[in-house]
Amino acid sequence: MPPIADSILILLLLMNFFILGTANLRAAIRAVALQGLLLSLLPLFVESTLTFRLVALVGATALIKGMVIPALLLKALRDVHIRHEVEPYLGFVPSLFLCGVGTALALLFADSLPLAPAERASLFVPASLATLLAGFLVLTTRRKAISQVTGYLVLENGIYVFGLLLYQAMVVEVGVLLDLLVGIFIMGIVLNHIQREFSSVDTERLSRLRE
Amino acid sequence: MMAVYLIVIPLLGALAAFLVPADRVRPWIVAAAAAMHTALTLVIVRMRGKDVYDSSWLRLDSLGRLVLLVISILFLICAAYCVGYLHVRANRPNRIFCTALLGFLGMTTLVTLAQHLTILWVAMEATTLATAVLLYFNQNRRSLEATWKYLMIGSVGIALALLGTLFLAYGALLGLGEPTLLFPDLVRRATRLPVPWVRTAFVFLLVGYGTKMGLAPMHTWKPDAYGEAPGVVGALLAGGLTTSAFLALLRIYRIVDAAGQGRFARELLLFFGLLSMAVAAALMIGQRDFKRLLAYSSIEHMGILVLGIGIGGAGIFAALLHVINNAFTKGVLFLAAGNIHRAFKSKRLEDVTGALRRVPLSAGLFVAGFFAITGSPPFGPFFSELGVLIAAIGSHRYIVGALYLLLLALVFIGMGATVLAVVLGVPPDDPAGSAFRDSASKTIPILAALGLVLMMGIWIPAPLSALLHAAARFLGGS
Amino acid sequence: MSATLVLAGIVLCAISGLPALAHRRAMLLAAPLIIAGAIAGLAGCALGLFAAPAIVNFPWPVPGGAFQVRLDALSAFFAAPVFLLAGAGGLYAERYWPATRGGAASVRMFFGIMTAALVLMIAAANTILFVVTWEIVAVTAFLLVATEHELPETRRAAWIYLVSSHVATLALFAVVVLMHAATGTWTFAPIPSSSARAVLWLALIAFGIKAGLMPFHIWLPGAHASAPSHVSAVMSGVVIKMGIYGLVRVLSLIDGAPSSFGVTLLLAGIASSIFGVAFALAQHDLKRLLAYHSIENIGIIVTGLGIGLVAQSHNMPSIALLGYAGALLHVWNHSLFKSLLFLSGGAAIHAVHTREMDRMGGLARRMPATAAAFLAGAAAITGLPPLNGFISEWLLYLAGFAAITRPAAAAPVLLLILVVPALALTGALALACFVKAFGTVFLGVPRSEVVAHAHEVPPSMRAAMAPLLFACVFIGLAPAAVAPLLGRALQIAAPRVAGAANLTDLLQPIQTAAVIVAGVCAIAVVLLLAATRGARRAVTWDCGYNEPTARMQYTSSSFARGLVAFFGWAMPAEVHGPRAFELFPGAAKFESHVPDTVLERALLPSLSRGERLLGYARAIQSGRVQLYLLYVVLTLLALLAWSAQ
Amino acid sequence: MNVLAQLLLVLLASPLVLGVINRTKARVAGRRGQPLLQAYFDLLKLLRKRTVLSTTTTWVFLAGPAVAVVVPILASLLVPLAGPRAPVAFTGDLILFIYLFALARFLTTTAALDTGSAFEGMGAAREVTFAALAEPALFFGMLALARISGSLSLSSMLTVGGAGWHRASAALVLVIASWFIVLLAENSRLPFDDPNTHLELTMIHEVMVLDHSGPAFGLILYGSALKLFVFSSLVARLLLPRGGSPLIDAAALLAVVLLIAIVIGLVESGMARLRLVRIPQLLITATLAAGFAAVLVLR
Repeated sequence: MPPIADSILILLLLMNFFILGTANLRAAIRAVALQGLLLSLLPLFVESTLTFRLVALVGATALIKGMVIPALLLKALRDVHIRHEVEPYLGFVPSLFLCGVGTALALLFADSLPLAPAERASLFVPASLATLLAGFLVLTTRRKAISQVTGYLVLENGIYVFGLLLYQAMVVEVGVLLDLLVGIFIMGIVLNHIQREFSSVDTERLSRLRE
Repeated sequence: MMAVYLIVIPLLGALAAFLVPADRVRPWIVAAAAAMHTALTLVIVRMRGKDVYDSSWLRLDSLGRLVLLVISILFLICAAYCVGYLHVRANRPNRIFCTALLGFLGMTTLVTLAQHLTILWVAMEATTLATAVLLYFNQNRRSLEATWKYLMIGSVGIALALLGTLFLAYGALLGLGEPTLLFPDLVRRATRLPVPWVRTAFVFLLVGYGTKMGLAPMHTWKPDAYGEAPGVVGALLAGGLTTSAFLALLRIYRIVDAAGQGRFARELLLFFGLLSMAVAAALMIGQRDFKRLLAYSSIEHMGILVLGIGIGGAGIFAALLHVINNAFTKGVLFLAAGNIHRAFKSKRLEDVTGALRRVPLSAGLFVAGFFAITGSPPFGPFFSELGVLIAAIGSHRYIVGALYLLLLALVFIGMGATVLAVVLGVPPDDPAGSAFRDSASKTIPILAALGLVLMMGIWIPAPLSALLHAAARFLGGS
Repeated sequence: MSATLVLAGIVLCAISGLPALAHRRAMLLAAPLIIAGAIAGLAGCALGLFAAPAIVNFPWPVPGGAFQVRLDALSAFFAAPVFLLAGAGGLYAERYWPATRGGAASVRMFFGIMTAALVLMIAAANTILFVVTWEIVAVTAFLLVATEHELPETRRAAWIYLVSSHVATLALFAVVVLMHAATGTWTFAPIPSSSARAVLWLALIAFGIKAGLMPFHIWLPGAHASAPSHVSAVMSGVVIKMGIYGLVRVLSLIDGAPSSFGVTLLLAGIASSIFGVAFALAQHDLKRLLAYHSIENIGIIVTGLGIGLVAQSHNMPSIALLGYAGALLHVWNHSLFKSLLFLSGGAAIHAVHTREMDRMGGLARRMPATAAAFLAGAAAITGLPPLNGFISEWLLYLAGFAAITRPAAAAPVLLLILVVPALALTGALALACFVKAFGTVFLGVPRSEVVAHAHEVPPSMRAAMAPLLFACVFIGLAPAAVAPLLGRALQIAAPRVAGAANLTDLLQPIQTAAVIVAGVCAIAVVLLLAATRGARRAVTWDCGYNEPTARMQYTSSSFARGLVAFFGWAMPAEVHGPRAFELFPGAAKFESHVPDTVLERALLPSLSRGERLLGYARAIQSGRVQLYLLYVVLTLLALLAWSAQ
Repeated sequence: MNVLAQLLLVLLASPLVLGVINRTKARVAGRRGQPLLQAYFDLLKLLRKRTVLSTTTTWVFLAGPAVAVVVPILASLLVPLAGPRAPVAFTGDLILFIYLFALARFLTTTAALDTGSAFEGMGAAREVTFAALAEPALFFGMLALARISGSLSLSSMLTVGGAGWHRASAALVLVIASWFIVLLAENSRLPFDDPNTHLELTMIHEVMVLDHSGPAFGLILYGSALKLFVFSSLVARLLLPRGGSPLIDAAALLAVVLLIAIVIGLVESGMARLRLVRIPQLLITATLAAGFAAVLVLR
């Protein structure tokens, strides 16, 4: 396992912290996009032989995770002209702290799992779990609907990291990406409707249905 | 080759529905596609999976046949209802709605056929997206909120399911040397899968698909979604979507069981089963909104399903039987509730009383559905719900049995109070009273569903019970 | 043969109401069909009481189910009154609930189905079939109670009934499943003593609720008061006997039931007989009064069963026989006189459109036949000779007295002695209660206009009461003739004591005595009537007060006041209205009402408290999607932790 | 033969009891008092009078008196008045005995309500109320006797005679005491009811029969006399030893009954009516006494 992969993964983790730490929504989206691009590069360092499949996968990933989806989000952000503060329920410091705790837990839990000799040293499993948790943190502590979508993307990225461990089996990875794309697309549409109906994407407004 | 048509027909129908310009025509397309689908399903099920298209990725095993049968028939009923319903709601454009309906059918069918974990996952995700569209039919704030919540929670759930799938694949990679995700392989060689990965994978898949099923505490999207969607969508979700999610869970359970972790899995299922029933009961009592009430009832019955599996043995047969009963009974309840909702332009007890006076047939069906779902003979659910109890006592789980009965009683109280408040008494005289009344097109489908529920309680067709037994054996039950 | 006839009866009853759905005219078919069914069924039961058990089997493709009907003497014994009441009720309903009245069709349909399912349940040999029919009866009964659901009071009563009966059904599930686990079959097979205890206690809940045994009686008064009268008659007469039948059937499967269970039955029976009648005394609604008397009589029946069990487990077969025989005979008697009372009382209510006794009065002059029927029913339920109620109570008294004559008996047996004073008190209170009921409803002068213009009910309704009246008198005058039937049923119910004594010989002298008493009293009355024919009529003397008004009459409430106050510690009364002490009090309104202590003061308050607690659970569904996602992740982490260990 | 003897005894002797009571009271009060046979004269007078019926009444109104008079006669056939065995005796006849009087009470109270008069309703209400409290006492006594005699037929229960007195004297005393109270209550004598007053609201039996007149009223008077006789003969029979020849027996019994009548007379002149609220307490005392007797014989 080349060290580059691990360094990329470390970058990925730092991105999590940045996303949780930044107060600016646009910056957060950009960070997610960057995560996507980094992920798209990963396969190149996992696989030695350069096949068409590899290229296709890298391309598709870069395209969807790195460009299309962020673009969609940024567009949505522009459409729903709102202040770009994140306005979290949970302050930045506590969320960063929790993210750290989550990363630590991820490392511990990953050690408890048996790994193939190749990956025993690598950061794939912990990184994926940590990113997953970071995504959850964004999802559960952020107020704006858009920032929740970003959280969802972070979560997806985490899963994608793990997916790379099974590169051989990832024939359907493209299908997965497609689903993701459609999902975000629909979320975008709904976001628009929300904007039109409530003239805000603050989820506070979206808590009418309750007991 | 035929099984593929089961997927192709709805998708073509969806395409047609999308292209056809006229709002009046589309419902008929849906109905037609549904009819063809059901016909083909019956043929294939009668063939007992012989010489149907059979690849390593798509195959129709006994379990799949069972679920396919249920979903197909339920969808036919709902499609038939849609014809009348969309006629009433002519003011709404239904292009997207009809397209999504058929897309939903196609994807759930794919779920029943999938023998490959990732295909299964893709199909589930697709159904999630299709339903999201269906939920938004009413296009008002409330439905928007419901859709958003459903989308967020559902997507997260499905994402976790994906990770679980990947874990399993990695386990296969470690244990079997190749990352196979084909159920037969995994089951056949399950003993060689590394235990930690199996357990972790099961946890993720349970939470993921459990979210789709609506097991507490991942059930939170249900009341909103069912409350705000049209009754027919509620019926499809409660009878179709949840069922296919349950099927996915069963397939996973089969692997985990084969991997020697059955006890671990069953413990978790028992826990979630009882918890779901408890949460549902707690929120049903004093419920003022009869559509949300049905949502909680659906949560409760998901609980009963996994409880049956969790008990194992005879419980598995009971659970599978309950899949059928629950699906059709939910059809009755949601469609009838939809009619009452239309007739009163409200779904809250403050405005809805004396439905028997305004829409006698629908109200009567609503009550019948209530008695059916709470396990009163001569309706089908009686046998499946009793079956779960029999299994619990038979396996000396007396505490579980006692809790089960207690929760059933609470649920009955909660549900009954609301249902009777809706149905009995004298309707309020509202000057702007809705023009909606019972009509053949909107009650005959419900009658059909009730007929099926009744049949399940009086005379279970021999081939069906054979299929049930086969599926139960397939899952290692009796 | 017997089973075939019974099945024919069942089918006829079941379909009797269906034509009504098709067309209003077809409603006329209901009465003939159900009467035909009743006759066929009664014939079948008559044969079944003596023939060997007849078994009928149909395939029934459901899990565990087999459509297996087995008509043995016990089943026939319990089924006979069902058919009788079904016929009488059907005939009665013809005019009581005419086609023009709302819900006429559904009343006929559900009435037919209920009675048919009831018989099927009694004859079921397969426990699944038993449960299914049991629940069908419960649901149809609920639908019948809810017939007049426009009235809030009716809705409330129906709801309470539905919940109680569903709890009973769930308990029955447990019973049946435990029996299955113990015996491995879905038939009524002998239960090994290892699991007998669990089965018995669960059975006590299931059947106790159904029978309305205190303290499970909460649903009974309301439901019986709100239902149409012929339905009340059947519910009170036979539906609540489902509980007794179930108890007897299950007990017959257990060899040597624990004495403690017998003692429980005994005490519960005594309690519900005494308090049942006490509450009845406090009622001013005629049908609620009758309903509470059902609780009393169920209590008497259960007491009998308790005697039987205790005596049997301390091998005193002859006493056990008296207990069982008294209980079973009282099952018949109660169905007869209670339905007679509901039909005649219902006729009175039908004529005056109120259930408030204190608004009635003087109906005896306007509807003499109904009054006579009610009087006979009242005398019978009070246990007066020479009517049927006396015979069954006489048997139970005898058991109590026999127990004390036994030298050095065990403690539980001494408890049997309690039966005597308990029955004495119950009987005396029942007498007070029915003097009050008959007096305020039928005697004196009308207390309101509508009552003054009441008319006798049509012949068909009176005809419906005739067979019941006849049966009451017949059993009262010829108990020895009934003894063999009783014996046959006992051989199934309690085979070990059935032969302990010869009932016929036992009942012979009391039969003779009853005949003499009846004859002498009749002659005396007739002679006096003849002697005073054409006597001068004058206004009631009333100590010279020559302006008596209807309002001055003693009301039912004031009549019972003394005894109600005597039981005030158990049933506090709610009294509204001023106490007028000043010299010239102005117009004032006074009303008193005695709520059911168990329901109104214990159960409902605690339930509402529980509901308030559940209210906190609603916080789960707070509407915040972030919170919902938090549930998901927390669940995930918890499960991961669990799976890792 | 035995039957006829008993019937004659009961039918002829019972009004005499009333006479004896009244004479005793008069003597205690220092008056000469009415002739001993006054009751007979009253009955004859009433039988000759015409009946007046209330316009509201039905046949029930007359069924009351009719049954009230035949019931004590029938009941008396179950009591061994002359000789060790009653004309009619079978297992469980004691229950019939008590329930016969219940039948009478049922019809007399209904008859009272038939008039629609407030007074008579009140009387009926009190009658049934106090009877409900008196019944258990009677039955507890019967239980004790059943235990002592080991039999379930009045004939042998009431004739436990000397043997019984040896074995369970205390119990018998209690039974007799409690039954004497019951006797006073059942026959509406002081301290429960005052047979002399007629316009007081404090009465039970008398106020029930306000509207009866002529022969019917006569029957009521006669009926209550019979009832008093039968009840006192119950107590009397317990006091007497197990008899031999019918004639001596009957004579002895009559003597004791008249003795009891004198006691009643003394009681009535000795004490005033109890307040209504006190009456239950007295009856419960009687019940407890009888119950205690039953407990005594059990050990």
